[in-house]
Amino acid sequence: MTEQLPTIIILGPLLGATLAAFAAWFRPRLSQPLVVLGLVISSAAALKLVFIVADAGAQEYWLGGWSREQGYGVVGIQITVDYLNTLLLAAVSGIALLTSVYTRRLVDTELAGRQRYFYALFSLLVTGLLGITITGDIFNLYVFMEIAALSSYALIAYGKGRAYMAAFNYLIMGTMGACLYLLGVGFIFAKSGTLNIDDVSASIPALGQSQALFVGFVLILLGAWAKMAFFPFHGWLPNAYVHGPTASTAILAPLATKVAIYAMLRIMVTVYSIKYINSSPGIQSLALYLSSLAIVVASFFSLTQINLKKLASYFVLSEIGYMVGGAWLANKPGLTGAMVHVVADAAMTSALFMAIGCIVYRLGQAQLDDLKGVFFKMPVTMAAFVVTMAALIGVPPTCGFFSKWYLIEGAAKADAWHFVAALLLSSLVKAIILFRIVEIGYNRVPHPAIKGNPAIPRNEAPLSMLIPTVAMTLGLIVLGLGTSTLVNTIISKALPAALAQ
Amino acid sequence: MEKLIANFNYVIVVILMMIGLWSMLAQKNLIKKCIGMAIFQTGIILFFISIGAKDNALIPILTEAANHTYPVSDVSKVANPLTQILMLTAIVVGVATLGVALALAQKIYQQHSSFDEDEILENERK
Amino acid sequence: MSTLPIWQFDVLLLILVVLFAVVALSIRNLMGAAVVFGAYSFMMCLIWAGMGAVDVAFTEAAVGAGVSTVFVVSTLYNTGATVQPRTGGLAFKLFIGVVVTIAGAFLLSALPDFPEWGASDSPVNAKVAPYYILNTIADSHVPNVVTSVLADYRGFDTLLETTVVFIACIAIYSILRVDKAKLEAGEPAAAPVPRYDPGDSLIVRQASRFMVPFMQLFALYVIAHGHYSPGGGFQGGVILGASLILLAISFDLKSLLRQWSEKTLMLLVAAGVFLYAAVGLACMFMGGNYLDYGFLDSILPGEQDMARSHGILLVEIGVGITVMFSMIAIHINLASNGRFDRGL
Amino acid sequence: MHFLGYILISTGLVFFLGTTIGLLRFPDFYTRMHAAGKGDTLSTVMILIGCICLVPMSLLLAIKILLIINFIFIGSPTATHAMMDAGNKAGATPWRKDSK
Repeated sequence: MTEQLPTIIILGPLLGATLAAFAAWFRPRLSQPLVVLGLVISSAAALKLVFIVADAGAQEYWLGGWSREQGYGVVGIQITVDYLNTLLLAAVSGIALLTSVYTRRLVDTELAGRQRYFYALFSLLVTGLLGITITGDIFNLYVFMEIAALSSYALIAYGKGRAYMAAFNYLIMGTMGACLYLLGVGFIFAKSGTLNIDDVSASIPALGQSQALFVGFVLILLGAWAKMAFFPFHGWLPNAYVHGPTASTAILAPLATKVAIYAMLRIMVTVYSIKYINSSPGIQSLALYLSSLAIVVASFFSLTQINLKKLASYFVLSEIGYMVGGAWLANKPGLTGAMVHVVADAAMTSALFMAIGCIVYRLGQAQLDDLKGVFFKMPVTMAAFVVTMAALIGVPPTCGFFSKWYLIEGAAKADAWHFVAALLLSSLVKAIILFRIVEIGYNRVPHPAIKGNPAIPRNEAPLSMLIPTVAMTLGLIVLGLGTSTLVNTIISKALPAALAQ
Repeated sequence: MEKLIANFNYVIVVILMMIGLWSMLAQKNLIKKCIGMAIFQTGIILFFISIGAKDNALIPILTEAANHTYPVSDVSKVANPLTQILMLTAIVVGVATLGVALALAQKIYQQHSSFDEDEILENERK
Repeated sequence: MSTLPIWQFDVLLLILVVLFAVVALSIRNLMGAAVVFGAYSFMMCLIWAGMGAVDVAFTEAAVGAGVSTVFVVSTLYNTGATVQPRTGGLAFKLFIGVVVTIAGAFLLSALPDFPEWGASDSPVNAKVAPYYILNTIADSHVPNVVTSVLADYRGFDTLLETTVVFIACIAIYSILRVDKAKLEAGEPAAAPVPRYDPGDSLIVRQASRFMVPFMQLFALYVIAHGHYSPGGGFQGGVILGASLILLAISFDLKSLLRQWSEKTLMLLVAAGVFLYAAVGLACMFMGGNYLDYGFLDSILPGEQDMARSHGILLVEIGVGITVMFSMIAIHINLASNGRFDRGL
Repeated sequence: MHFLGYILISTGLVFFLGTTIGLLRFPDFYTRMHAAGKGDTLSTVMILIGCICLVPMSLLLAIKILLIINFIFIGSPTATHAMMDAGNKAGATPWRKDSK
């Protein structure tokens, strides 16, 4: 049965979604458990595959049984679980599982009366994200991209009011990204004649210096950048995340952009090669400058925000700069840092948005000024929030520290000092914001322990939300402690052997 | 120049896509944006179909009614089926996106009584 | 180069297509833009049919020219905004124009690197694609290579494509659908009153009553005969959907909803995807890989190749169901602004 | 048989030309629709019959084309009627000799 595991990862949420769509008309309350069930199956399969891959190397799976034919290459569609994507698969399905449990109360209150298809769309979004991660076919990746994109437009549009315009802008930007990606695939396809990632990467060196391949590469990059809200294309993201409902952001913010970054990594590392990137230095240094700029600009804007959700979405933007920059350093520590950070950042952002969701659930809104006394009101949530912020800043036992360490090491090695400066600046800004929040939430109210002051009643978020939040926060520390094991057993093997030491 | 004539279709593809892209980014009217998006997508579809086209080829249906004999003796006389099915997918994805975009546009119109982006943004700032 | 390697007729059409695109985007009357866009799609169909892509042309005619135009028109009908006011922002438009021109020049820089238009030995035509042409009959007894690649060799893509339609349907449903209870409690004012209802006219009613059965028969033929002629689940599904949309337009929405209630429609949309996925699961339980219809030979008649052929038919039916009902549901939502009461 | 086919197609094209000129040159909505409705239907039908003549040996094809003709004969005038009706309700005034 283990050889069927790769396809089960996709089928869990897909079938869960269709069943949830049936259940929505008979027993609406049953939608969410069905989706959770599908995600449990999916994440169990993904977790099992992590161990299988660590032991036995990459697992290939041929859909429809159509595999390599002599003289033609791959005729069917291949899905692959290898060193590069197995951790992300486990992270995506695990985070989706926790989030699906977490969102139930939020959906009941925020989307009362309209939640009929929320979980079906949720599950389809996860299907798309898992599919982008697992597929071994560049056209199939496009289709999965559109699955993820269409369901996320709908999830954002649940926010009503300004959310519609935000979703529309997201749709225009997302479609542009997907179309540019598809065109890039067309360019590669026209030169190589195949769509399978392994076959394409095998045929690229033989084509030599080809302008069409270069243009295709740039188009795919631009498409991925538009999808991940990288610096010049970032306009849609803050609006979409702020005006969308909290339940939707809790799943979109951690996963959607990260998976786009994975797609970029896959194209850079597997389809083209690090050698190809190193031989086009102009675009490499441009990408590095852009990522530094992205980090600086996002940090600056996050300082000026007064809304917690908007602040967090600018954090997402600056983290994107980290990963793109790390990937484009194109040396061993840089790529390792980017790959670790994709997983770590998915977990960190998830924990951050979960904590914010808890706050929004109790306080009704998330302006910074409303946070007065929140540390007394919801101590557990705020403890999780502080730990998450520490991870984002890069305090040692958490996972944020290790990935950032690799990134700085890589940047120093590539002499990209502007990138180092941007990384440090971003940490500084996050620290400032953390202290500001602590100041507002802890100090700007009279301390309840002092005599004569009214005690602030404890009012935590419900357990169904609190437990996933705490679990995810603990996960950050566990992930941090396990970083070296993961890097040694899995991530270092994902790097091409040709890379300098 | 000779290459330009031989690959005339690519020129048209690029022109169509750039018209669509311009409309998606520069037009203020939401409906025009949607139409521009669709034109952008058809440009890409035209690109795929024309890289799979063959001179004097028959349609890829191997029946006698379509003048084929089986087993096929000459592959170069049958149009490429692979690009065609890729583009079937792309067309369907395109219309799905268009539908969602129009639904959003309708909701926006309901709030602001306008399809004009500037007016909508002004309304939202209030 | 002695002769032009391209078809002169196509060159004419290609130039016309660009003209149509420019007109569709520059015309101020939005309803007109929608109609010109429909004409643009039909022109595209001709080009594709000329290049031998009959299935694509068929789909574009049904989906691009037919259904998308109906979608745009029903949106405009619902909002009543048919004329686009003149707006400024010339500097911005020029700036985007410059950016786009640079991008276009960058794309054109790859032009000399491409194989010639119509070359049969280009990588695309020579590498993987011949396998399908040479082996489709031996593998699955389907002479229409497009159908066999679509539903068998790359069947996973098609499953996802059906899922995309399903997502679009439920996305539009959840964006637009308004609850009846809320409607009465005073949601934003209703859409403008329709100015003209074709359902008033006896001629239109009788004509469409006469045409609909033929359309449905044709659609079923397209689905069932997709193995031997252009067509398949998508095209047939769209035509079936269009026949019911025609009924909705020429009578009214209520009479359609009496036959197919909202619940039935939305359940059937999910049922099609489920059928497709379940066929794949059945293959898995019979011991094969996902979507490997060859392993269904013990429950379907015939040997492995015929089992593949039947498996393809089954999944095409699933595709047809989803596409048909989602087209209807999307149309109803767009045309009635999610109120399901009256509309185009 | 081929000869007949060519004649039918050419006649159809002439009618098409008439339709196009009428559509462009007629003074008001109703006369334009009249040109489009009548000329278009007839010319399309003629071209299709010409096609049947050009491929004479295939009965199945002929039946399919006849079905298309049937559809056009029903669909096109109905559509024209619906548009005329809509124009009438929307208040398009017919052209008279004395009006400008």
